[in-house]
Amino acid sequence: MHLEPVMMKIEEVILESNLARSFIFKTCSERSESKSLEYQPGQFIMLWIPRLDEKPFSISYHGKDFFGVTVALKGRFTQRLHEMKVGEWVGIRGPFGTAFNLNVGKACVVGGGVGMASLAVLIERLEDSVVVQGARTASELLYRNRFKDMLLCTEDGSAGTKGVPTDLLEDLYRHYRFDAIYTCGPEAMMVKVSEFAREYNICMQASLERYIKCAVGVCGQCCCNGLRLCVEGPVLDGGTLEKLEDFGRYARRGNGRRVPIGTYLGKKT
Amino acid sequence: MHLEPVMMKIEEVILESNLARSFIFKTCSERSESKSLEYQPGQFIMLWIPRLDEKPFSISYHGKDFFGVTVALKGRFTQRLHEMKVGEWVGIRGPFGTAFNLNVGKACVVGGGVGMASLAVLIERLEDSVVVQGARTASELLYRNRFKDMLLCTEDGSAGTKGVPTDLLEDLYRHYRFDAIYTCGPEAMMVKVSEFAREYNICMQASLERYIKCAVGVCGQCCCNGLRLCVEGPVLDGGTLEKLEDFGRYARRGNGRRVPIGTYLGKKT
Amino acid sequence: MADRFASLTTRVDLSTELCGVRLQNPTVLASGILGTSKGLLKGVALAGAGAVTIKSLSLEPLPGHNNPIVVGFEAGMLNAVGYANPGIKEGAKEFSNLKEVGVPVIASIIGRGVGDFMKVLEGLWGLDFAAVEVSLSCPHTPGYGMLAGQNTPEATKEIVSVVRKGTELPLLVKLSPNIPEIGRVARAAEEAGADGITAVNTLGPGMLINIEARQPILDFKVGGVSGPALRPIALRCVYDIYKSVKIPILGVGGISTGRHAIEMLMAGASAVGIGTAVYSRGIEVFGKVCQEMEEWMEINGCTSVKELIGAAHAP
Amino acid sequence: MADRFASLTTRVDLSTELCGVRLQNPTVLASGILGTSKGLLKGVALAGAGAVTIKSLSLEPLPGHNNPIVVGFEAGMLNAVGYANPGIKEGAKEFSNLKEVGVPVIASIIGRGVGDFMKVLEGLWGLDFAAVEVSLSCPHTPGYGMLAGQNTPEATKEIVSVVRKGTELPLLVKLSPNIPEIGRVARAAEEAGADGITAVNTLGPGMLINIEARQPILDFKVGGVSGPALRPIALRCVYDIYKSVKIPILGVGGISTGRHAIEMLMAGASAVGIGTAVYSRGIEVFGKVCQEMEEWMEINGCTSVKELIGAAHAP
Ligand SMILES: Cc1cc2nc3c(=O)[nH]c(=O)nc-3n(C[C@H](O)[C@H](O)[C@H](O)COP(=O)(O)OP(=O)(O)OC[C@H]3O[C@@H](n4cnc5c(N)ncnc54)[C@H](O)[C@@H]3O)c2cc1C
Ligand SMILES: Cc1cc2nc3c(=O)[nH]c(=O)nc-3n(C[C@H](O)[C@H](O)[C@H](O)COP(=O)(O)OP(=O)(O)OC[C@H]3O[C@@H](n4cnc5c(N)ncnc54)[C@H](O)[C@@H]3O)c2cc1C
Ligand SMILES: Cc1cc2nc3c(=O)[nH]c(=O)nc-3n(C[C@H](O)[C@H](O)[C@H](O)COP(=O)(O)O)c2cc1C
Ligand SMILES: Cc1cc2nc3c(=O)[nH]c(=O)nc-3n(C[C@H](O)[C@H](O)[C@H](O)COP(=O)(O)O)c2cc1C
Ligand code: FES
Ligand code: FES
Repeated sequence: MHLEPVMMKIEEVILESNLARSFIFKTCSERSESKSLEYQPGQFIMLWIPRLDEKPFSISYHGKDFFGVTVALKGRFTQRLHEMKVGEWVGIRGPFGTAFNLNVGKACVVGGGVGMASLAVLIERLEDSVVVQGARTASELLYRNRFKDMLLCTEDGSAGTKGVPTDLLEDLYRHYRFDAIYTCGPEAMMVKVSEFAREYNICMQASLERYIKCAVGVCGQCCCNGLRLCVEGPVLDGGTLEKLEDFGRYARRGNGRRVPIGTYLGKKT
Repeated sequence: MHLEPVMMKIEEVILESNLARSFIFKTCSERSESKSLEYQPGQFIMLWIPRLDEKPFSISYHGKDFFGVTVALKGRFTQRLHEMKVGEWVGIRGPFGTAFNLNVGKACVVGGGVGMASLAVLIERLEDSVVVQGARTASELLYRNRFKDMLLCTEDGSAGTKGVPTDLLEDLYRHYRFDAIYTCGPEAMMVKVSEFAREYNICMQASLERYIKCAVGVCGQCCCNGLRLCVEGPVLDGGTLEKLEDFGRYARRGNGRRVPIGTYLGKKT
Repeated sequence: MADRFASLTTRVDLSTELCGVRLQNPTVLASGILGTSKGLLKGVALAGAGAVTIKSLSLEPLPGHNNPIVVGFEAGMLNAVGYANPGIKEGAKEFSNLKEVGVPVIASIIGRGVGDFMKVLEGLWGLDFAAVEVSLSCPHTPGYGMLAGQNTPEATKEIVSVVRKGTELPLLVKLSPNIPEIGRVARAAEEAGADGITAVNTLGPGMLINIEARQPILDFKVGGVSGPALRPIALRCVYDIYKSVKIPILGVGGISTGRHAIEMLMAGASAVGIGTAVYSRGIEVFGKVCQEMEEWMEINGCTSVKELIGAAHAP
Repeated sequence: MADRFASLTTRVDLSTELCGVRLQNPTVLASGILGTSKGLLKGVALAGAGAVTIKSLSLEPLPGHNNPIVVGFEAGMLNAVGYANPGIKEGAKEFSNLKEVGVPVIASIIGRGVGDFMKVLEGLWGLDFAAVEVSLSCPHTPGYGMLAGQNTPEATKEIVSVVRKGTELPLLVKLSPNIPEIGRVARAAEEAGADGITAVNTLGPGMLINIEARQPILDFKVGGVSGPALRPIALRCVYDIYKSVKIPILGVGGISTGRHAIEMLMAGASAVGIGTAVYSRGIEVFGKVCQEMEEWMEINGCTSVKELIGAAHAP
């Protein structure tokens, strides 16, 4: 029953955008306990800052001897993380949760905001895909150098198409005839993606966000109706989402209170 | 850390002598937890009668799907065991302790009294051996049908040679020129055997008896100077015995008191 | 699952009764594990539990402690969830129409004092709970349980005798394993009108330190011990309580196999709670434990769970 | 062994001090494990222990409980040895010329009351013990420890203040983990003149039942829990005691690796006792734990054990 954080050293900090930084860790460092990380795209880890808190983040970089997370500035925890420098230590446990199913032909990946973080390694592993990223404004776009072919849209039109990624879906489908859609981003966007997928009968998978505590399926905090987001999620397929009452509607705060999803975001308890 | 008794059914009771009975257990029975017993000749098990006590006994029968112990009547525990019938249950844990080293050429096996029990399976496994058993009187001899070639001696001359087995050692050696001696029986007899072996420079191994409690090397009860009889013993080689001050001299009662070996036998605490 | 239902047609009867509540089998989801939503309770019922307990509800919402709230070690788990819950008002919304769950649902409630308890009980009125469990034993939430001294015989008697008047449902009182004379606490609860005892809550508290961080791992520093480490302590508690009271016992602590469940029944429990094993064996643990119990009972010629209850006390 | 001595030449200093007694390394054989003969103590010293404790001695011989006196489970061990020992007179014979052991030897003593303790102390006069450990905390021997109420703050104070006068050796008081406010008990011992605290004795007691036999496995039915299950409880106790007293702590409970030992030091211990791990890792556990500590300290740039003591309390 091993479920302890392992302290790891920040090896590199990447300024990804106005809001987001990536933190890179080495998995073969002498001192680290976890000699390598068994990870599949879509899974997340818990990142611990001793005497502050421990929060979930998707793995956004992954190689034989390193991995990384991309963190958007939100509140107390992400603020402190953003202040951390190369050589400082944080605790890692995981990875946890379900992964994206990679056995598809042509794929379309739709990311919004920092949701791109959970899609990044997936994109690297997919053989044939078209990627579209949406953000509020150009300075918040992620990984522009990492994925050169990525289509972009911004709400203010400062880069790429003006609008949201879902506006492009029909055109893209006519053009690429993809077999599957992967998505992560604001839940309203993911609802639209799933409606589109249902209409066109395309398989789809989405990575959801809910308030995570234990990450191992015991505390019940992350539940979405009868599912635990940390075990049965965060990646769910279209069929499951269709039956999931809470999807796009409700989320639970840290005390377990179920609130409309609009009022969930940005509130702590 | 599994160290619990497993309840097993007595499948057969063999009346071995006036004083001793054997109890046979099946190791592949559906109900038993221990599907087979990993055992080497010389090792012992702990036999538990719930709400009475738990005591050490050598394994005296061993096959692919069964094993057995031979128990001499001594006191409260062995009395109750002797009253038990086929179909009744006892608890078994083990086997524990060291085993006889079987890599020898010609062997001589010297057993006294119920010490024969710990030598019986050894005898079956040795390729080339001469066996001599001593007892007080004919009716106390063990395994006469099991080992047809066995040499016998009794103190009262009621069977075999009159005397003790060690009287025969010189003759036997001249005749068989064995490379090793194995012995188990009264400690005074084993002391003589070890002296003989030293004189003739023959390797020798003896199985000792000390008061056993935990059988797993933690309680310190069974210690013989710096050795734990339940872990470093019960089988010890001649070289070790030579340096063992207590051998033939002292034993510890159930409360740990070190007493001359003569006063140890037959006293409980 | 298929297996499990198939075997229900055999001659082994797994059903049992806990303070008048009939259970199809003796496995019960322990409080605080997964019991946050009706949906999760349904899932656990489908996985084979005989009954389920909700995560403890307090009068007002509680945020709980910061993360990490759980940490594992080689012999079990520590938790310091700190009773995070949305409070009784929200809880009552969540747990409406409990018939849908398919098995009896036990309400777990906590309070800083009898006033709290009575108001929480009021909040449960009209809901379909089969019983109420009053938890007096959490070792890691200031103001509640052990940290409010609710686990002594005196406090137990005082609280239970009032709370008793607040509900007509069967009343279980959940005790802490940290009090050596647990039989006395159980007797105090019985005398005050409890219909059953839930034994036990988590042990300790305990602590684990990350030596690289040079810090306790749990943000609250200490947490209650559950899982394998707790098992022999829970068994001894149930054994002692069985000798001390006549009311039935829900035995909880470290159970993860059919053998463990039978052991707990033999110590004196009428049903067994399962918590941490949801982590080690998955939600399927309920069905698996039932199947393992059935197998053992068949081999050992046992036809009913009732034969097992208290069997280790035979003279 | 060769490895161990080789590494002593590196820059890591494992030595520590426990109430004025210098130890080459912080590992100490816990009382009741193997401490029955001088020969065994020598063996443990050779295996790398920094100090050793004898099995507790009482005034009169004690037969102990019937077998089984130990039983293992998935998370540790229960024991109900029942303080089997030959009494102080025989003990004094056994433990003469202790210099031969090669490392400091701690006498562990028990008594039904202060009278017993004083006479046992008298029996130790003239022997080469480095310190005396007074055990007030056994959970399974009628007349002694917990079963005689010796583990409360009041009883501890009373016993220790008398016993203090009976010896000039450094005096350690061994406490039970079963009292949640262990810090108070430690303070009572300190105020009464103790030079150090040994924390902790076994937990519980607990029980295990063999379901085929339908009986508790230990003949005494219940026994103290040691090994992995005890580890987080022991750590919390040491952490609490470190905050409550100024005298040094010998931390005991579930330690079986170098990481565990370091964790215990960080919680506040000046040295660590090892008992049950002698079963799981063999007598070699002392040398192995030292080697693992050294390796960790080298990698983490730690040159001395003293830097680790209490490190988890940093503000
Ligand atoms: C599976 C999963 C993967 C995630 N991956 C990423 C990622 O790759 N990059 C990234 O920047 N963010 C990710 N997040 C969100 C991230 O966990 C939160 O942004 C972070 O916890 C905010 O903490 P804070 O103290 O800075 O903000 P707070 O002020 O505490 O909270 C701001 C908002 O963050 C969310 N949040 C806070 N605590 C948690 C929690 N324990 N669990 C889930 N959400 C929480 C809530 O929506 C809250 O309203 C992920 C969340 C989940 C569930
Ligand atoms: C390794 C080993 C193997 C043994 N193998 C056999 C065997 O195959 N057959 C056999 O008949 N006997 C064997 N014995 C001896 C057997 O354990 C005792 O005869 C038995 O425990 C007596 O119990 P009791 O209650 O009947 O007698 P008691 O009246 O209790 O004691 C009689 C004598 O038996 C010995 N004894 C009692 N308890 C123990 C104990 N816990 N451990 C060791 N000795 C004890 C003492 O010498 C004591 O004086 C073995 C002993 C050991 C140590
Ligand atoms: C994560 C977690 C949360 C818990 N929350 C509660 C709770 O809210 N109320 C309660 O009475 N017990 C709570 N408990 C205690 C369990 O109900 C149970 O008594 C204990 O864990 C022992 O059982 P186990 O070993 O099967 O887990 C919690 C236990 C865990 C592990
Ligand atoms: C078999 C056994 C015998 C023990 N006997 C004693 C004893 O005589 N006196 C004592 O103070 N503690 C005794 N203890 C307690 C240990 O000294 C120690 O405090 C406890 O086992 C916790 O440490 P561990 O987990 O490393 O075993 C005994 C423990 C065991 C397992
Ligand atoms: S976060 Fe605890 S169950 Fe998912
Ligand atoms: S019998 Fe306990 S150490 Fe050998």
